[in-house]
Amino acid sequence: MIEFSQHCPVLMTITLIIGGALTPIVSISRKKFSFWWAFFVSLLAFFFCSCAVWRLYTMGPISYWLSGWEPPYGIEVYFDYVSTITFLMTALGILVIVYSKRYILHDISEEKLPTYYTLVLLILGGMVGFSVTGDMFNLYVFLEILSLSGYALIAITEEKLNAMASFKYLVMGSVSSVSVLLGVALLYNVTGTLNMADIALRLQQFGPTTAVYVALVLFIIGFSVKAALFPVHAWLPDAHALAPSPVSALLSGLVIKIGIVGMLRVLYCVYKLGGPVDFTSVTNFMGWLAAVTVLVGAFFAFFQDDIKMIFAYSSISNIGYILMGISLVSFTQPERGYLGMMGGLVHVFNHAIIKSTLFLCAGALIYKTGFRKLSDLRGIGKKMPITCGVLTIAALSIAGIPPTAGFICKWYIILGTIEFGKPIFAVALLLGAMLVFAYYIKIINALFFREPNESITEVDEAPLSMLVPIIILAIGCLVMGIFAYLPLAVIRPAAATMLGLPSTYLPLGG
Amino acid sequence: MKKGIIIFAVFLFWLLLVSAMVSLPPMGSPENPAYSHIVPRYLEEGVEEAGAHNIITGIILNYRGYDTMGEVTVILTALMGVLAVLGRENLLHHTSKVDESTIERSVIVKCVVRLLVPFIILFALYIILHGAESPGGGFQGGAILGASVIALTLTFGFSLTVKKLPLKYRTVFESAGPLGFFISGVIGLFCGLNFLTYIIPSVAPAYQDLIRHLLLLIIEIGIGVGGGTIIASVFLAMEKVGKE
Amino acid sequence: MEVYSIRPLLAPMISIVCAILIFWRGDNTFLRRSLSISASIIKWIVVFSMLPGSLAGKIYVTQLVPFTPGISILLRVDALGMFFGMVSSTLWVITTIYAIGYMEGEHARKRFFAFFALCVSTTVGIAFAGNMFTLFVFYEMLTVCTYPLVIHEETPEAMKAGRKYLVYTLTGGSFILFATALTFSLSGTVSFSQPGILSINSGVGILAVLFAMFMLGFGVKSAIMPLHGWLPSAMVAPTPVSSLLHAVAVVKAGVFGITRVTYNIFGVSLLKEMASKGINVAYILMWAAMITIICGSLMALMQDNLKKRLAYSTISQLSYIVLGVSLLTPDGAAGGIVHIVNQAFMKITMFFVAGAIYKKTHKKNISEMHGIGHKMPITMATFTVASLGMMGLPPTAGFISKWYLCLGALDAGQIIAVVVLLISSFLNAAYFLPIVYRAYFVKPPDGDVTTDEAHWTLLLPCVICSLYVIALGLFADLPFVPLALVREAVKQFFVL
Amino acid sequence: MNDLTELFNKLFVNFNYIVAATLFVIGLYTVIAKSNLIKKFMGLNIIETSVFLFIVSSGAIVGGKAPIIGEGVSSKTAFVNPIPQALILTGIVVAMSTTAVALSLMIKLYEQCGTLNADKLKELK
Repeated sequence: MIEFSQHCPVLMTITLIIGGALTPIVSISRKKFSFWWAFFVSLLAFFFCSCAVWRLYTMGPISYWLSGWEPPYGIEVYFDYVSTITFLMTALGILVIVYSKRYILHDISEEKLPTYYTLVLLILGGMVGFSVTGDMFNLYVFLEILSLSGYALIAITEEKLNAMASFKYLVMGSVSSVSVLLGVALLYNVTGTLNMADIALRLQQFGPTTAVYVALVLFIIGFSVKAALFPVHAWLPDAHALAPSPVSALLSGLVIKIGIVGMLRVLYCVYKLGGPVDFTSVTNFMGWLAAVTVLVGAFFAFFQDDIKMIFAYSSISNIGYILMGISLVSFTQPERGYLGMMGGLVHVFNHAIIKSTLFLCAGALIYKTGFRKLSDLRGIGKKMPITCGVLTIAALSIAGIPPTAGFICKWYIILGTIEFGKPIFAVALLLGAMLVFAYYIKIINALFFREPNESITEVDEAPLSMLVPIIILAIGCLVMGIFAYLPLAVIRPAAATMLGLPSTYLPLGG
Repeated sequence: MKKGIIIFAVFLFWLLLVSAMVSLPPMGSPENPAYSHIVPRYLEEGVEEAGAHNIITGIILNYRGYDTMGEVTVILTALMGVLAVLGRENLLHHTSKVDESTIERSVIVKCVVRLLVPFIILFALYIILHGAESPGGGFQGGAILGASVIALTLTFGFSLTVKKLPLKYRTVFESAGPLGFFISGVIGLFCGLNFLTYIIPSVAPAYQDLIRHLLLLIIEIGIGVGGGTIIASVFLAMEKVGKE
Repeated sequence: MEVYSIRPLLAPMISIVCAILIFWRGDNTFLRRSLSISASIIKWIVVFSMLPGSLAGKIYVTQLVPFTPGISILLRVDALGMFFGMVSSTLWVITTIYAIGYMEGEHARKRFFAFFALCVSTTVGIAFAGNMFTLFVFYEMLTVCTYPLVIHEETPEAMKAGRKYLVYTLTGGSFILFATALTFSLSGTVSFSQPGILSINSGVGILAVLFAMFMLGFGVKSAIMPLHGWLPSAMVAPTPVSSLLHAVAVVKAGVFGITRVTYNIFGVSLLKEMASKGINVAYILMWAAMITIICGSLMALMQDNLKKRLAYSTISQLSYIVLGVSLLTPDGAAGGIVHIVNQAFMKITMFFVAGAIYKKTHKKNISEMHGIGHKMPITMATFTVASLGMMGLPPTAGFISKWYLCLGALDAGQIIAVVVLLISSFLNAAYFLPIVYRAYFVKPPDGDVTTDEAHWTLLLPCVICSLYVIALGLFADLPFVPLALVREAVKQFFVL
Repeated sequence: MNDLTELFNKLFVNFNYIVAATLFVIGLYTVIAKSNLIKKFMGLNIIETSVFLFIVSSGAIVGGKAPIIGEGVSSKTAFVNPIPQALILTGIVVAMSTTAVALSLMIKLYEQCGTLNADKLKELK
């Protein structure tokens, strides 16, 4: 078992990638078989991921040398506490694939089914590979896999606006990928290595030069675009709102988190607190941008009528929370940033669960009624009580109402801002949360408390294959909130190791 | 006005980049950290360790084989992206601009292409197979392979290619790149070694070199065939126009 | 003395389970009714089973899930919590009977009863919360669970009131959240303890800010002016909601929070110490309360809608409690806290009456209620008892609270508070007595004086409550009455 | 004066890098300022190429040969750095893949909307 679990981080990546590559082949004769294949592959990946996580928490991080070459000569896969996000990715992947079984035929023809499932598996594989790699260039390669599949998945439907949204995303996303690549190249030029741990060591040795600072700026710009931070968020609303709903769930739940994971890797694994480069001025600036992002996202969401557009803007707002949390760090006293880091990291998990619930619910509504505007969907709560009830739970959760999952991040980030001496961020956060709640209450009102739309007749509850994933996710929203110590216990070592503290570090309130 | 702002912003960015570039170690010097850290081992032991005289091929397939697996996956993703956006060609519903063109294609072109394509394919195979010894490798060979299909299509028309390269086979060949890596990599895994290990001491120690060559060959062929087919498929998907 | 027991958890869980069952099978009228009534009675029994222990100074504790080191979801029934829990669970039984009668023929009854049960559950959760964090969790849940009840009518007016309600209370909630986090950051714990968890070492300035934030937060639900705006508009809700939630559960949750913060987070000695250093936050709170008492009464005078008048009266009466708490003397605190139960019973009677009148005659405005006393004599008699109580005349319950408040004010040397209380009594008389006068001594316009009482489910709760108002006044000193529990609570606060 | 000479020295020594930076911003300008989607995309390709230029330049060694090692291995500095070459091979493939997806998107956009001008497309929306 120990021998086997050692291989798991890389096994889950290749399972998803090879599974994706095989999907068109296994479904040559029967297109619909691609669903079962994708389902099987994602289950397998989930199994491998669980093994890896189990090993992580019993025996510590896994360092895996591809082809047996020791780093820095070969590529290292490094499964550490931040990589636990892969658990979420594979689990959510299963749910999204199950959900797609019925839903996706609503948006695409049967002809394209294998293509769709291939892309879903590849985007999952890209994200998993991205999150577990310990090599800077490998990071870029997986970044491209997931970005390309993301662009394609948005444009897979025949809708008119999708190609435009996808193109916008493609241009911004490619520029950001290239700026990440330039950052990698600069670091390589300065240090002569591509392995993250080795770069960190050699940066210490050579000391900071201008190029190292510029590389940091390039990384931040690149990953900010991927995460949709305020001035570079323009691609997100269209892309996330127009994509087919399961894809929106993946994009909003997981893909934007890739930007966060990338920043964590670069800032806290490569540059490192207490390292040669004092990057707190950058993170401070990022904190301010994050505060603006929270408000901007919440503000624009207020004026939307399209239900998925609202969710997309609220994703921007929530990315602001996460970035605010992870940017509250002090260079010389790492323990002061701990609580904020906890808040940010825990919201990476919680927002993924909550937002995918919301998008999948929206998908169920669209699937059944064909409407996506709030004004058309009014009064649907009486006809689809389970879907709308789940949507309500998720909406309360994202507004941070206790005891749901969204509250934990609020609590920790507020504690973090107080600890850090920047309560102004907490004000932005609370104001943002109020605005968020204001438009989610608009949705709840429309669904439950308004006169039903007469043109919606004979609508019943969504099919089982769509209900099961969203109910599981809704239970997740509640469990992650009520039994918050479970996710927190998982995330605690991640936050501590990011800040260079021992993984068992536990301050009061941590 | 708007242009002015953009130019100004871009200029600031240029200054930022140039300041970084100026601070880098001087270009072309063997004392650079980029040259002195891990490269010596590659240059000195690479032939022995990685089993290729072409060190670049050694790095691509062996030292950084995982990257290359990602890379072939990127190509596959690109194909899937194109198919997601445009859809597969289908002779029942599609034709191409080449076929619809009213201009008769010249006999000379037809003859030359007919004559040359076999040699082009042969050359592509040479490049694929000889990647370990000389410049070349799977990607380059695959690109040439794809180009030969494109040349054929442009002269003899869409339907010929689609008939000669039926969808059933292309679907299999398109995934050849990742599959080649998988087949070669997973053998090491079953023998208790890390993924993508080509040297397996526990099995037939005398033939290590041969086994490694064989495995690398599988990968090279996979990349080449996969790349070529993907290029052809992308071209066909883009070239098609709907029938009225 | 702390005793581990499952009962503090059981009490809120009963109503949550009841709510879930109603959501599931609530379309059946019989099932819904029997579920509501049986759940409320079982809950009442569970809560009251803890009363003897509580009076003997026992503290029942249930540790639920841990949240983080130093914080867990903790239920802890001390005397004050027991007191509030008792009030809300008792009134739930009575209101359930009333609501069954009142909601006959209304729409969406399933939703109504389910959320009603959830609200009560969260109120008991607030009462039994063992630390500020748990209190906040239940406080926010209460806000959300009340919303569907406020907008029950689904008219534009109701929706507007609901929005207003959410904006006010959620803003308040944000303040509380921030203040809780700050408390945790300053002291490393948020558990309620005697006497308080903060220390003067944190700095007087930051403590003052913290206190102000808590007051702004809880002040919204306890409707201290100028944070009271939501309460009158929330009166569009059906009467059972107005009576139980907007006279008892929701508003008292705010007041309860203020009490907790004053005595269990800050503590009497710390507040006095702060006062000696120049920042007397309790004094400011007292002035805010006194202004609210007078202004609320004056505004109540101007209302013609009966429920609106009752709402402003509630605003004024709530500040009695805040006033008592802010005096920082044992008698003042006792008077304030005991007014939680006294005001609850008096005000709920009045709301029940208002609802019964509306249900019977569809009259909402006082100017239309000529001679209503002839038509509904018993109903109006209970109303009269309650108004006398509001004025603080013996032998009603209102007298007890006023007596203790005045004693406390004199102890604290605040003559002005006594004056305010007296003025308020007159104002109370000025806005309640005309209703009584109009009901009994003005002939109805159609001259019809045949007795036509409301349904017994509406009448019975009025009668019980009004009898209880008198009983509380007459037998204030018996061992098993609220006052004894309040004495126990005060003993804990002031470490007597 | 001395500083300036040094700066110029550095500028000339790292001439390739400077060119790469310049190409990068030219591409960036094209991406931002041009409204034709094809031009935008060409800008993107310029950016990518500039980065490849930078990477491959950073592996250059004065007088170095291609790293294909024959029988007689000469001195260590006889070969250029092979890693950047391996990296840009990957980079080029990635750029090609992006190009393929982008072109197919443009084909579809043109089929649907009849224009590739970003401003006109915005109006169509």
